[in-house]
Amino acid sequence: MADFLLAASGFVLLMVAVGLARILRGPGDADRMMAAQLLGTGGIAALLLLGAATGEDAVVDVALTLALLAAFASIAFVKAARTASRDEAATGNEK
Amino acid sequence: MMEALNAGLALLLLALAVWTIVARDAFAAVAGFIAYGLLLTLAWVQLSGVDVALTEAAIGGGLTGALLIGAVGRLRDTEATARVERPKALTRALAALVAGAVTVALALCVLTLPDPAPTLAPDVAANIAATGVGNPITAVLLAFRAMDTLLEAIVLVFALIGVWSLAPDRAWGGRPGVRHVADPNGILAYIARVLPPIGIIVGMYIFWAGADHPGGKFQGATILAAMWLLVMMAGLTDAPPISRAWLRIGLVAGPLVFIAIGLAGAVTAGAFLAYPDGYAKPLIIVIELALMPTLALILALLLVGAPQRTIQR
Amino acid sequence: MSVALNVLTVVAVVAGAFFFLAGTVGLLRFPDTLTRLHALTKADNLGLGLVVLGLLPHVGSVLAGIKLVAIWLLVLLSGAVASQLIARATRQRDPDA
Amino acid sequence: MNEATLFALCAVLLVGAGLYGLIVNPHPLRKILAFNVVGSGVFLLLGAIARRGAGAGFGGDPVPQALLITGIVVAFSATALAVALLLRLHDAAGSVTLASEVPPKVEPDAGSR
Repeated sequence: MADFLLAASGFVLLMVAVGLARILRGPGDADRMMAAQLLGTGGIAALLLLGAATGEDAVVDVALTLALLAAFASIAFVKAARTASRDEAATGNEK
Repeated sequence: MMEALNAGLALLLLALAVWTIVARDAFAAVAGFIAYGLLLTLAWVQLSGVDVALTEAAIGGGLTGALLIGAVGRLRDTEATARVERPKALTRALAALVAGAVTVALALCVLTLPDPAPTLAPDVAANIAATGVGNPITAVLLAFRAMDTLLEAIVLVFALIGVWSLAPDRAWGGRPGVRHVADPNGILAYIARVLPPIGIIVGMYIFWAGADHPGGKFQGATILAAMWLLVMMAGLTDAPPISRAWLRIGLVAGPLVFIAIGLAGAVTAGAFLAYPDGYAKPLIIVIELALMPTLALILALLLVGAPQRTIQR
Repeated sequence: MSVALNVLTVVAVVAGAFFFLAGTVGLLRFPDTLTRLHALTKADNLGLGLVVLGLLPHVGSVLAGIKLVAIWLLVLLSGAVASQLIARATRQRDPDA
Repeated sequence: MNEATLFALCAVLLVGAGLYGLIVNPHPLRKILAFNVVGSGVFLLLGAIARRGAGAGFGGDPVPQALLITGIVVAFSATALAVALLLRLHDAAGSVTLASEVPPKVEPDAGSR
């Protein structure tokens, strides 16, 4: 069972990595904002599977912290992207 | 299986670090850095450092990411200018040479580390019973190396004083950072009302679990700080003016309690920061309870930044 | 009994992994930001939910089980909000998207 | 190769990559970012050393692990101070260049995005 959970953890991580390679390239900020979202969820899933495989119970607390802080980071991202686009509009450089 | 997973994790970390450095756009670089911080959390779990993983999850990805992305938003107009300053090929080659040399030297050190490795783990195991706490990291942070933790709290206060001292004269004493405006009935305001109660419970739980399981005041305080910042970002509240007396008292209360208990130890137990026999655990809890609000305030306000809004006198 | 629970774990985790795969394929193949956002949120909410479901039989205590479900609910909530905000930012920048 | 050696070598490469970025990237914010990569490399190296010191029932030596927690928090405060300095420089000077001669201002749209 442990090996199966480890393999699943590795698979989820691989999927996240491929997805990251796509969205970090852009083209827009919105795609990049998804990076935090994607890694938040995928990272939590990989972490939980890893914790179950190794029998480390405290990993669930790490995942809980990650869930809260990844949400916070995503929202900070959107706010920052908005600030930037408002500045561009103000200086007449909006694309 | 485990080896393959670890190797993949290490490769992914390296790829994201390289992306953070070579990405053309600062926004993309910071997006990569946040992903990097989240992955580092997994690496800490693999290295049996669950306490460190908790800290990294809270600070590395969350708070540092929000801090940097906020700065990117405000510095967007400077990026094109900086691109022109890109150093010449010769400078880049020299930089690569220096970085490569440092890497090789460090790698040689890593490969010649002594075996068996020196460790303090048996000493911690032998003395942990005297502290009454079950988590060895908490025992190190608040009993064996309490001086480090005290100085760290003072460093944080100094860092905040440093940030505040960048305020222009016209804004001194006023509210720090920018005023966030958002639709009070919008989705951002909604999440800022729903998430903080959950976050406060989780933060207190992580703090309380720290006595016997991974967790503790830093991680708990970071979660509380993030929740407060979320409410600020949604425009539901504003940062307090830095001249408020309650704020300034709150910022020094934690370190002062710590120092007072340390001095009391000098009288009753014979050394600064020593705990009398049998009182170690209650004293550790008092110190942690006093430090946590201070840490939450400082971490949040460090992220908010210097006062910059002109105050009407 | 434990065999049945193990089968549940394997089935749920494999299904969860499949949704992560589907999400990644969506990210790679879909043509624009809003459709990619759609692929991402569907995949990771269902994917994580199924992984959590699969791990539930293995937790040691009721508290740990509650925490697992709480993690999923938190991710659902924040994922829904973040994708709303991202989609709105995209529309404001480019109303035709 | 065990996980301590693997992540120690990964950490060494992170330090190298961060150092290169610190020297080469002209934008101060990117330098702060690169410095954080160097910092996390150093932390990871210390974490690998802590893992090597596992014993007495602990998965890693708790003393360096506690140092790491302190280090991560202090690194955050240093980053916050650096970012605040940078934003103040931007407000005061209108640019954030570190060059001794101020280059001509380039319109943000000059580069393709």
